Amino acid sequence: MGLLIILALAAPLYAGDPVNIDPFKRLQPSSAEMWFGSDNLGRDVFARTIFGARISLVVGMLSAASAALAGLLIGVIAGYSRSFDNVVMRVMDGLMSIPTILLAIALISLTGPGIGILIVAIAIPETPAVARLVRSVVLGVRERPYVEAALCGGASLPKVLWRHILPSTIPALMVQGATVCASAILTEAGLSFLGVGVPPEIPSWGNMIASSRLYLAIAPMTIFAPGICLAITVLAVNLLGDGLRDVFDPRAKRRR
Amino acid sequence: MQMHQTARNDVLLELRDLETRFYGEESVTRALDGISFQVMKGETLGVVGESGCGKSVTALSILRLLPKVSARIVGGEVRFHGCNLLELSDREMRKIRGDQIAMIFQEPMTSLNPVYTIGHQIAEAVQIHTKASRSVAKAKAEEMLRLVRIADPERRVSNYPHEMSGGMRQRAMIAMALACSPELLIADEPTTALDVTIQAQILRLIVDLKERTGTAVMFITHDLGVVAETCQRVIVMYAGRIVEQATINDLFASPAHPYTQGLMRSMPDPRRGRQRRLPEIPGIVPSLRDPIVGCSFAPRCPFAIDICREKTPVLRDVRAGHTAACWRAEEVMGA
Amino acid sequence: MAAYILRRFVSTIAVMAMVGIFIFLLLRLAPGDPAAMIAGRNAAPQLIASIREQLGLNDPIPVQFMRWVRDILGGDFGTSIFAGRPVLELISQRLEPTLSLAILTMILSVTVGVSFGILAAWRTGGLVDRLLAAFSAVGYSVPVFVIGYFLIYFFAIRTHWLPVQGYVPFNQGLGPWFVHLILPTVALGLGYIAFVARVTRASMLEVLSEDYMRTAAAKGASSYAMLFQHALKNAGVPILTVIGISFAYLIGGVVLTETVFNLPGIGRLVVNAINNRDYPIIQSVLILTSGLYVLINLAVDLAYTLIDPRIRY
Amino acid sequence: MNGPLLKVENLTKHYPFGSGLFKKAIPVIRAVEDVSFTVDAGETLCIVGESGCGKSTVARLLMRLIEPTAGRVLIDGTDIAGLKKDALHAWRRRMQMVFQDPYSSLNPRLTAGQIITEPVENYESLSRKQRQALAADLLRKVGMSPEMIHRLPSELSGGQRQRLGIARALALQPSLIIADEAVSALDVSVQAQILNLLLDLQQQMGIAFVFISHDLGVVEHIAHRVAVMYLGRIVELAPSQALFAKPVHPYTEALIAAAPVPDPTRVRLEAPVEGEVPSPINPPSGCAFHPRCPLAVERCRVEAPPLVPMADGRVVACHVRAPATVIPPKPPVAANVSFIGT
Repeated sequence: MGLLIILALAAPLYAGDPVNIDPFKRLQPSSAEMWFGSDNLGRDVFARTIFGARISLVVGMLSAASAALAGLLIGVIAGYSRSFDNVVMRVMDGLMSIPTILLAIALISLTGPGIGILIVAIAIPETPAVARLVRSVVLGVRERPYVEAALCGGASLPKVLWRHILPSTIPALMVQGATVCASAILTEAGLSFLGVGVPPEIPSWGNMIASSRLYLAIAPMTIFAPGICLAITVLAVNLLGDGLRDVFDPRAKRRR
Repeated sequence: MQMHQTARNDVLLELRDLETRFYGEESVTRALDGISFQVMKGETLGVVGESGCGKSVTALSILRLLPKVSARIVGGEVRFHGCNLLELSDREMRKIRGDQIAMIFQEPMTSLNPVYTIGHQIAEAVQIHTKASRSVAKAKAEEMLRLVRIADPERRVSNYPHEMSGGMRQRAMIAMALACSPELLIADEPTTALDVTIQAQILRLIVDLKERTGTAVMFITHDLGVVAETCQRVIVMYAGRIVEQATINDLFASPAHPYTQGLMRSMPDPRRGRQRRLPEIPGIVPSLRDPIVGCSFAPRCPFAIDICREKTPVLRDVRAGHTAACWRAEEVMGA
Repeated sequence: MAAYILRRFVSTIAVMAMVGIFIFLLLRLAPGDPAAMIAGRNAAPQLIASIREQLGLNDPIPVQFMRWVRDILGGDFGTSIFAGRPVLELISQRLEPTLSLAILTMILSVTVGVSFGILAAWRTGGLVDRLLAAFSAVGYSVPVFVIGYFLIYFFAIRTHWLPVQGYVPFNQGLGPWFVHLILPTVALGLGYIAFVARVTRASMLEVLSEDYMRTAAAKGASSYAMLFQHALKNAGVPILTVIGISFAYLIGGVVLTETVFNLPGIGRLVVNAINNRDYPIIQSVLILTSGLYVLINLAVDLAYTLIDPRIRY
Repeated sequence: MNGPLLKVENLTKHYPFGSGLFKKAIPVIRAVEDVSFTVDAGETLCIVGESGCGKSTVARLLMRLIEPTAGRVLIDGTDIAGLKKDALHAWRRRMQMVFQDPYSSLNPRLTAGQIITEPVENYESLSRKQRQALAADLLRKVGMSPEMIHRLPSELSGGQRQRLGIARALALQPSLIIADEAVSALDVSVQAQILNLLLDLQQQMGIAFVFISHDLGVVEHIAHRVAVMYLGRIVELAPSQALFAKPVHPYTEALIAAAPVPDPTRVRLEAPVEGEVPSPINPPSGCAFHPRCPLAVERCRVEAPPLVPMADGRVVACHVRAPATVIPPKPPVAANVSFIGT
């Protein structure tokens, strides 16, 4: 995971120009000059793949962070206030009933493509899952005798929330955050693949696959290279999540 | 095994140097560290001790019901009618379980499968071990419910566990365990989760049924009061070992192991005065992860001398039918 | 029991109402004039005005909402801006490929996933378990369109075993229909199998550690009876729940799969609608899929009552 | 200070049960029904009963962890059941609670020191040094080494954890500690240690206890007075010695007879009562115990018996054993009950 981030950050240092169009070198196979060959416009697939990592990671992490934050807020309040709970969790149920990708499509189709709206569009459908999780943790913790004990000791509600309840949601939140991040990267790629994600002039894995669709038979590398990178990235994020789970909940290790 | 000599053919179950270990991430727990005892035909044997002493592990080891991943029996024998259960195949072992040796558990709320009716679950035990047809097994289930004095058994057979109270569920568990007329019933804290008045009813029931069916009962509990009311002979366990073994009257009249003595004295007893400090057993139970040198009770024992910390005492006769694993048992009995 | 069903119905309606309000507000609250957005850049003001009129955007919001709800309940999902035909008609034309794909995938992943999960739970740490862990890590991480192109490349382009893309309607023959759906189903199903298997394994493990499993063992029950009679029925409720909830996930995959394999389904309809800015179509598909999702989950909840006698109220 | 430290009058708690989707009469669980008692400074009042009798609900009501449906809770004459949050905050110091489960009642993420000083920090701010000193002092009071200050609960034994729970309750120097099954989860040898600690604390600091337990052996050992509850009501309240020597209410009698005694020579009575505790959702009419009671007469089925004071200072609710000779002019029951314990 760390390696991936470093590779992506350092992209301009070693990879070639990702947007330079060279009509004489279209759909070339791998070579020493262009490791993964070139695409239909003669652009360096390797360079584009490396640069694509930046978009994927940025979009993935930012949407995951926003979803986690929003979900935490909603979940904690819903876990503690009954009236708020009823209304907000119904809204969350409603949001969950719409497929992530369709909801993002609908949001983007209203505003037009852009990185900012993309992040929002991915974060919104991911929020309910986080909120639900946080809420269930809060509901579980608030019944624990140590929370009652804190109240007996004269602690105020905000203090109990801050000192006893919030910390216990962090492990689950981080594990869920990794899952959301993986899913956000996938959604971004899917949206770009459908042509509604990252604007086509920016190299992203989804865009690359979409623009190379027709050349699968001739130049499979144009699809496989970004595809494999995408898969490895998501795998890395997922494994990170599993790792976090093992750290926070040693009991689950046996189970998983 | 210097036990009170009994005719060999009266022995139903015999454990010899049983050793069971649990394997954790980076540690090994010696849950049972050489357990030897016998259960006679038709007797009620109590096994007492505090949490973590290995009493439940003993029961699960006998039936080989320990979790496969984390636990292993590393030594010793479990002889049932002289045949070592540890050498049986899984298939042969299944024939013993529920048929010749049955078991009931502590939690009546969670020990019954919530998605099947009581009748179905009792009938299942019958059908596993006999060629009884479905309807015969159902009739047997009803008969068993009547035996454990559940009112209205015709209706109750088709109840689900969640439709019954804790006491009734424990009765149903007993009905299930006794459905195939086992020779040995292992009862692991069967009344711990129940209220006092219900506990009294269940204890009564177990004692009555034992007398009527002649089944031997191995009664595992942490409660000396329960032992006193139900058992004929008692084994006291501490830190994975047996520390004392005696008839019920001998044990209560003159405990020969300092742990047994401490346990009895630390129980509140109005005859010794109210609102007085109770004699405590200082300290805590040793960790079973590290090998214990000498007597495992020595660090907490008021009688401990040098030999206790160096050499592990073995069970020895302190008088007929009364054994204790203590270097100074005689002094303890006099104290 | 009746009260339980009734309560579930009420909460279903509540959820649908939330979805309705949300989708409705989405269109109204989006930055910019939806009519202008729909008309596209550089559209003539008259066109925008006529779209406004057509969408009834000049009325107050509550009035618009009531009308919108009435229309939808009456089966009128509006008219496609691009094709000029009722949205419902367009959707029903595209239903068959989508449903075929979704149902086949469901069947594949539930049968394979559940059996895999049970085997893995039975022998934790065993070969099947470790294979499943590896497989599910991959299945979770490789997006359906990447798997899709891999499959196409190796099983269609290189070997010519299966058709590359396209769809043959059911009424033109079961064989061709099925052959064309094999690759899409597998592509979509891999991730889903991993998912179902993981959930099955987890809930089986949970159940296997319950006290009543020990009771069953103490009775002398065989491994088969333990696994399939005692454990599976108890593990069924969580498995069903997750399958129901993940339906939305499946539909998301369907959209992508249809694009990869060029299936003329609802997913393609949506993708074309994005390019044409045909908002009524997108909106209707949203409502219908979430409606279907809610109904499926209602059905799942009602199915619990058959599995688990404890669910009464 | 004159008068009792704690006075509970007609405390009642009903829980709504199930959802009232349609406006039918919503069924209620009558968890606690018209409970009144007093506790004097330095006294131990035990509340005994079987599961579902409402004893733990009483504890939670006293601490205002839940709101009572009706009734008053007076500390030194001030009704805290009606207090607003701010005023309650001040009164909380007077009364602290020790919980049953030494595992779940301690936040696993905080150290021993943090756990026991937290209550004080809710009232005043402490410097690092003061906090250290306070924690060390509290640990010493409950018989633990001050070196334990940085330990996490997971690094302590069950008995040590329960000592921490007691130290936390002591931090605010309360005059009353409510102990809800505080020794029930412990092994006998550890239980003796904790009981001794509680007795020592009472002797040294004059703390009063409301000790809630199902274990009659423990109750008999530490109680000055005992209240027996059945299905949400007190059926008998008496000085401990009198209660155990000669129980009056048939339920008390059954409870005492049912408790196992560690004495194999004792002759066992037949199973004392048949049947099980009925559901508090739909309790039996009249005296709630009548379906299981060997003495029940027609009147028990119809009319709930009032608590009647007896000559030896106890109150009993039983038509047969304690018939109300004079029709009581409906005084607040607590008035009859406030006597000093043995």
